[in-house]
Amino acid sequence: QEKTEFNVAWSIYVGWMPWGYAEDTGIVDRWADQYGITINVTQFNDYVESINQYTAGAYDAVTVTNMDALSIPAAGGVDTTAVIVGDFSAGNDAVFLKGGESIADIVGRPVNLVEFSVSHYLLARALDSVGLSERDVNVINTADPDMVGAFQTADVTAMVTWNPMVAEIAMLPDAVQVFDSSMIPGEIIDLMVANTEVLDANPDFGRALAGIWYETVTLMTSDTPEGAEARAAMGAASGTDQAGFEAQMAATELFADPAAAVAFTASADLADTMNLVRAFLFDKGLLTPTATSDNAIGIELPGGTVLGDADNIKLRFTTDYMQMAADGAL
Amino acid sequence: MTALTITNLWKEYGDQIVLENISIDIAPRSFVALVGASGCGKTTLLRLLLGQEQPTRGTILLDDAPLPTEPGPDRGVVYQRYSVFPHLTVLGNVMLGPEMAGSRVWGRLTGARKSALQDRARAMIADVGLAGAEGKYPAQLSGGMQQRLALAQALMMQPRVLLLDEPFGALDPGIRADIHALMQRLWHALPMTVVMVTHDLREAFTLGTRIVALERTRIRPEEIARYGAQIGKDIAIWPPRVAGGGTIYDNPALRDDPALDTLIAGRPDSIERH
Amino acid sequence: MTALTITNLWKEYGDQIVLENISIDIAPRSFVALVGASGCGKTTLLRLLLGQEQPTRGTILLDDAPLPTEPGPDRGVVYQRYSVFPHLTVLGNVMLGPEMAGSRVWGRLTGARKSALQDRARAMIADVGLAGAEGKYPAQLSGGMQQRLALAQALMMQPRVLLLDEPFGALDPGIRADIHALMQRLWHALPMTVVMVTHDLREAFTLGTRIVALERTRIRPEEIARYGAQIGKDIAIWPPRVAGGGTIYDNPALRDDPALDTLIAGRPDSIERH
Amino acid sequence: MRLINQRLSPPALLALKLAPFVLLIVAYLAGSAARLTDNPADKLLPALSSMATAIDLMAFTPDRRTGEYLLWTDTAASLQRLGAGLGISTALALVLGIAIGIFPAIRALLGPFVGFVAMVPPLALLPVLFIMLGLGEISKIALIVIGIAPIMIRDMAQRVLDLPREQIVKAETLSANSWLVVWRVVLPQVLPRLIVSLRLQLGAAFLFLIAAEAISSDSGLGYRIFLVRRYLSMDIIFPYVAWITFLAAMADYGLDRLRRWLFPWSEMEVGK
Amino acid sequence: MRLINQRLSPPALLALKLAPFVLLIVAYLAGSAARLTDNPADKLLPALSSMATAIDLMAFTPDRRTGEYLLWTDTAASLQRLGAGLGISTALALVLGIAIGIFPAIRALLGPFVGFVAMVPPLALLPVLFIMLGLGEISKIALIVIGIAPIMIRDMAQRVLDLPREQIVKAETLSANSWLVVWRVVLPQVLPRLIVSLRLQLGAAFLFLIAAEAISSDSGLGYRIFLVRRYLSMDIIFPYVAWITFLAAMADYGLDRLRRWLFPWSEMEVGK
Ligand SMILES: Nc1ncnc2c1ncn2[C@@H]1O[C@H](COP(=O)(O)OP(=O)(O)OP(=O)(O)O)[C@@H](O)[C@H]1O
Ligand SMILES: Nc1ncnc2c1ncn2[C@@H]1O[C@H](COP(=O)(O)OP(=O)(O)OP(=O)(O)O)[C@@H](O)[C@H]1O
Ligand SMILES: [Mg+2]
Ligand SMILES: [Mg+2]
Repeated sequence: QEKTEFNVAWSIYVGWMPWGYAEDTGIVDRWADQYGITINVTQFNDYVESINQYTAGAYDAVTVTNMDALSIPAAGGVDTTAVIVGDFSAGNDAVFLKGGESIADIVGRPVNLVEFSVSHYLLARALDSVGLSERDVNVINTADPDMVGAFQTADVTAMVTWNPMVAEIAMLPDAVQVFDSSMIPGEIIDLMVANTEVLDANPDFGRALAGIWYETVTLMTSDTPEGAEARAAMGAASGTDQAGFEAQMAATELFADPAAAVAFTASADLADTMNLVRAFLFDKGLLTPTATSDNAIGIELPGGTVLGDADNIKLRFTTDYMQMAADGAL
Repeated sequence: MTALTITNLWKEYGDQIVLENISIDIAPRSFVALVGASGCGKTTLLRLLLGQEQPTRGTILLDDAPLPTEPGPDRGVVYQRYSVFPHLTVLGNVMLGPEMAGSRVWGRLTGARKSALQDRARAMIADVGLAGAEGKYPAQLSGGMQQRLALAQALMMQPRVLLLDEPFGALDPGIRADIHALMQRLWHALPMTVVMVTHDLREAFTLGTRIVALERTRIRPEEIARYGAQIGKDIAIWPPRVAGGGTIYDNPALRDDPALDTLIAGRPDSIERH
Repeated sequence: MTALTITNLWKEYGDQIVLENISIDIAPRSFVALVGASGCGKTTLLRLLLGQEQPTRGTILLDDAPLPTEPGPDRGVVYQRYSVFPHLTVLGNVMLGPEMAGSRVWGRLTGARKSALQDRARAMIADVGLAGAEGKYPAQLSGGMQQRLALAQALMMQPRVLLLDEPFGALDPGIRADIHALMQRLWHALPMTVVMVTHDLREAFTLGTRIVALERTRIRPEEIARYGAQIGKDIAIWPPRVAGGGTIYDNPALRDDPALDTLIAGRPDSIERH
Repeated sequence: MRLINQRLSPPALLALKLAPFVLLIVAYLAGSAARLTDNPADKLLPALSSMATAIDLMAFTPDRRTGEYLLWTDTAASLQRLGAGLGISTALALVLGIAIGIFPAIRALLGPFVGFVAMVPPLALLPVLFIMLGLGEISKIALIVIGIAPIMIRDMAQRVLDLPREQIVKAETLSANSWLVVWRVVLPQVLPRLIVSLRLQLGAAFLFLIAAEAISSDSGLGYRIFLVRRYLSMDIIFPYVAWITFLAAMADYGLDRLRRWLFPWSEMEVGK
Repeated sequence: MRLINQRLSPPALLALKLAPFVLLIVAYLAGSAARLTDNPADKLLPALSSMATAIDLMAFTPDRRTGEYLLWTDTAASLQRLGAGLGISTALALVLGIAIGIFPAIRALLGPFVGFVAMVPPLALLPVLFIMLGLGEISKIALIVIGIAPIMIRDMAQRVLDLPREQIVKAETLSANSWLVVWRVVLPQVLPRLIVSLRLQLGAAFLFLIAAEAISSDSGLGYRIFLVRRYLSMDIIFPYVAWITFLAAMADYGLDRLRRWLFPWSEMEVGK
């Protein structure tokens, strides 16, 4: 059904800070006004809670990774469309060891990470890369804000986490970074997703999101005083400063150009990535408790390819809105 | 009128029988002095008369109507303890009853009614010898002063039945004599039946029209729970004292008469010793 | 010996003067009955004698040595309230003192010493009329029973000085006479000086060797805080009663003699009324 | 009859007691049905049948990976931590609370400090706690202790101070020295209150337990709840919450019975 | 002289009271110095100078982005939530606590239910709470209320039940109806206890506030602590924790003064 007021949730993470900046500086309101709608942007400290709220129906759109989009809203029966593919992690997620040379040295250690998160996925891919499996380590669920403190305790010898904690841990004297997301480029993707039903009934909402996003990203990536200003503000909002924030951006493959995002989304690599992700999720029992194979949920890719159950499509990738941005048609 | 009729009254707590088959008629405007050994159930009987507890068996009639099953302003009480409100000053405690009676919503009077009540309350406070302590809280008073305060508080309501549980035990003799005089004056003046528990036989004889002794006839340890207290002695004061009238005891000139003491001193054994 | 010498004693609470310049010599083995209006400072004086509070000015000597500044086993006490331990049974309460005196680490005796103590304790419990209640907790006793328990508890320690604060107020006359007899027996038998607060002049005359009245001479409201109580009357019992000896009052045959009552009845005004 | 004196028949009492629970369940069922009509895969208010499946999965089906019955291993892990945390807190409350309450010097030394510590929000200091105590069991137990012990200590100290001074003096006249006052007079009287205090802190103890397990753990009730919260698996969370509530209520009830049984006199004092 | 009767001189008292605080500071400085020697970039126990810089930045330098002084906006935001949460809990405790304590029917109806709710760990139900109440201020306030109100209600009800029955009966003989018993006898006597109860819950209230702000917020003391926790910025966390502790201690002290001032008689009853 058509409506004019939309709720968007975002959480504090380098690839999503533009949403907060856009809200603060009036970019959101400008685009919303252009389409005659209202967009309320809510900041979350707690990433999981923002997705839960979206899944429960309190929000129309949320910032999320490709993996969590599949395992939480999609598995929760909420038909979800990725409106914007914002970036992928190229070093933002990393595996650290204390006293070790390579990822193979992780064998037999307890590994502290946020269980079932992209860190867990990264660990699985890292172990895979040297022919190990999760049975060779012992996973300990650890809350993300406490990672830096936790790494400095004696019983922690291996850890997987994301930025900004990665940057902090990298500075610690005994931390060795043995694997990071730049070694699996394009597999950990940060999205802005929206409820498919809402989006289909209100395409203007999607257009406004795309408009907001590319205006802000263009600004923040520009090498101008305004761009620097924006990066400083986002740094402050995420609890660090401009330099710290720029360091995090360096580990993020941000699609400032909508055409690049379209190309990435439309490429065949996305199917490979999503196949890896759904296999991982099924293995962990996260695709829905009753799933009998990784085909339980359908994933629609741009161009109409469907991975998994075509009668139960719950996650859709589309290039429509990014294409409009690329075409200047917003 | 204010007659109390107790018929075949039993009170048990769990297995323990406290009062066993008590029957007694109390005439209107009597002043019953209830005596009895410590722990024999005097307080329990008062609680029943108050409606605070219900008899296990038997009935209590007040003027031939069943006693209300809850306490009310027609029956006033002064307990052995806990009788005053710690959060109110002396004046506040004494005014509380009439305030609540006069204002059913806020429980506070204003204007002329308030000052009239204050005057009455101050007079009552002076009567019980607490003049000067109007602004104090109960925690600032000694035990005896608290008891007098409780009495003043109860008297303000002019109850039809006044139940007193050892009210004057903590008073020194001087004050006690004053309070006795006050009690007599009020009892003569108001249509009030009084039941007073006391350990002091002199007091019982000074004030009472009738002395009722509760006693347990079976006091071997194994019997204590199985048998309750019953009415042992029931002595009418002679010559009779009548509300509004007087007896020789009430003649101030005679109050310290040795004859009175002889009378009292001769009695304890018959009433108290088992 | 157990002489108490109080010299120029003042006690103030903040601005309020409670006791004003009290001096009194108490001979060894006296039995002082302390009387006085409610709130005049009797309990305060006992607290000072106990060492529980310190005088603002003045000194208290016990056998010519300064009184210890804290309570100890040489001075026993029965308070108006809070005198027994709610977590101990009657027997446990009575045994507590000797147990702690005999076992400085665990505060418990074992074996033969324990059974000997138990026997003593049971005898003492019976003496105060609580036989049969050994296993009860204080909350299961009436106020009067609790006071008797407290007395038994204090007496087990055979203190040199025994301080009693209206110990018998809640007792009925029968029990009271028994307890009086017990008190006299013990006082005669033990080298003990007793200071007892009471409101009951008959009791004072029955037990005391000396009656001391505390009184405030200034009682107008604005004076109350500024002036404390002083010693008003100080009457030695005549004929003198001597510990280990006796007077005519102690003759049981004479105890209810009207002459005694005359004596008492004649006195209140001189001691209590201001 | 005044409302305050109302005497209710046993069936009326029972009906009243059950009413809010029945209402809650009905409200849940209605809400759940409404949401499931909208989205059959809704996870927020799952149907009772999904919860039953989840319970079966967690409590009666061995875990695929470890072969353990998750609910029971979680419960055992949590109860061990809770027991240790409560035990240590209780011991501290007993020793320090009594010492603060009865010894003026210790009261001066520790009273204000404990009051200060009781005001520190422990969750905010977790990193320091971790570094000092590691991430293992010790720091979880320590979080519980830091969270509840200061409050219990203050409560105990206050109870000791509330004992009528006359009792202490009386004990001294019965030849007690400081130690015997503590051992024979103060300790037995505050023990029942210690149990009451423990009961009052049960809720907080579970709270800190869950918070600690949410930070870093690989088993425990709080761990499981926060893990599956990631997938909004309310079908698991609700039964777990109900189970925690049940455990807490049982502990509460058990402690109360224990107090009545150990200290029969403490019951008689009520309202005296 | 027995230790329990020790009378300390005012300077000795002061020295004892300050000792643990001095010790804590010295221990911190030593620990900090040791860690900074090992690793000059250590963030766990920053030097006092770094904390001073951080305090200056947070409290006395306008934020680049918003131009606000962060510490003060955080404090204002948190105190508003806290005030609302405590206010609502207090009102609920007063109304429901008294009703449960005095009316047998309401006691039957709500007593067991409140006891049950008090045992539910509120943090585990956060998602449901947020869905029902949204993520605005309401849900943060609600978390505080859900966390502390049941305990306060139970405490109040218990206090009402603890009033000697004789007092209620006495009031009835003084012509009170149910309402007047509540209004003139029960209410004034439990109000001081309400303040005590509120003081006891201050720590828990801050805990829930911080937990709520950690989930979704854009200002507040708890928000800031969780934001900078990712960077282990203890130079900001320590001053914030100290500030929270100070605020809580002030509230505690202020409430106690308030009670003494409003209800002078409640002080006199102590130890009676
Ligand atoms: N609520 C109760 N439950 C059980 N037993 C009770 C209860 N109230 C009183 N009793 C018992 O009933 C008996 C009578 O108690 P009551 O208080 O009426 O005695 P009393 O005559 O007033 O004694 P005293 O003169 O010492 O005040 C006592 O044995 C007491 O233990
Ligand atoms: N701790 C205290 N602080 C302030 N005033 C006190 C304190 N203790 C007692 N008083 C005051 O000292 C006076 C004497 O009190 P005390 O208890 O000694 O009287 P009392 O003679 O024992 O009275 P009663 O016969 O009623 O027991 C009273 O006016 C009382 O208010
Ligand atoms: Mg009685
Ligand atoms: Mg006194």
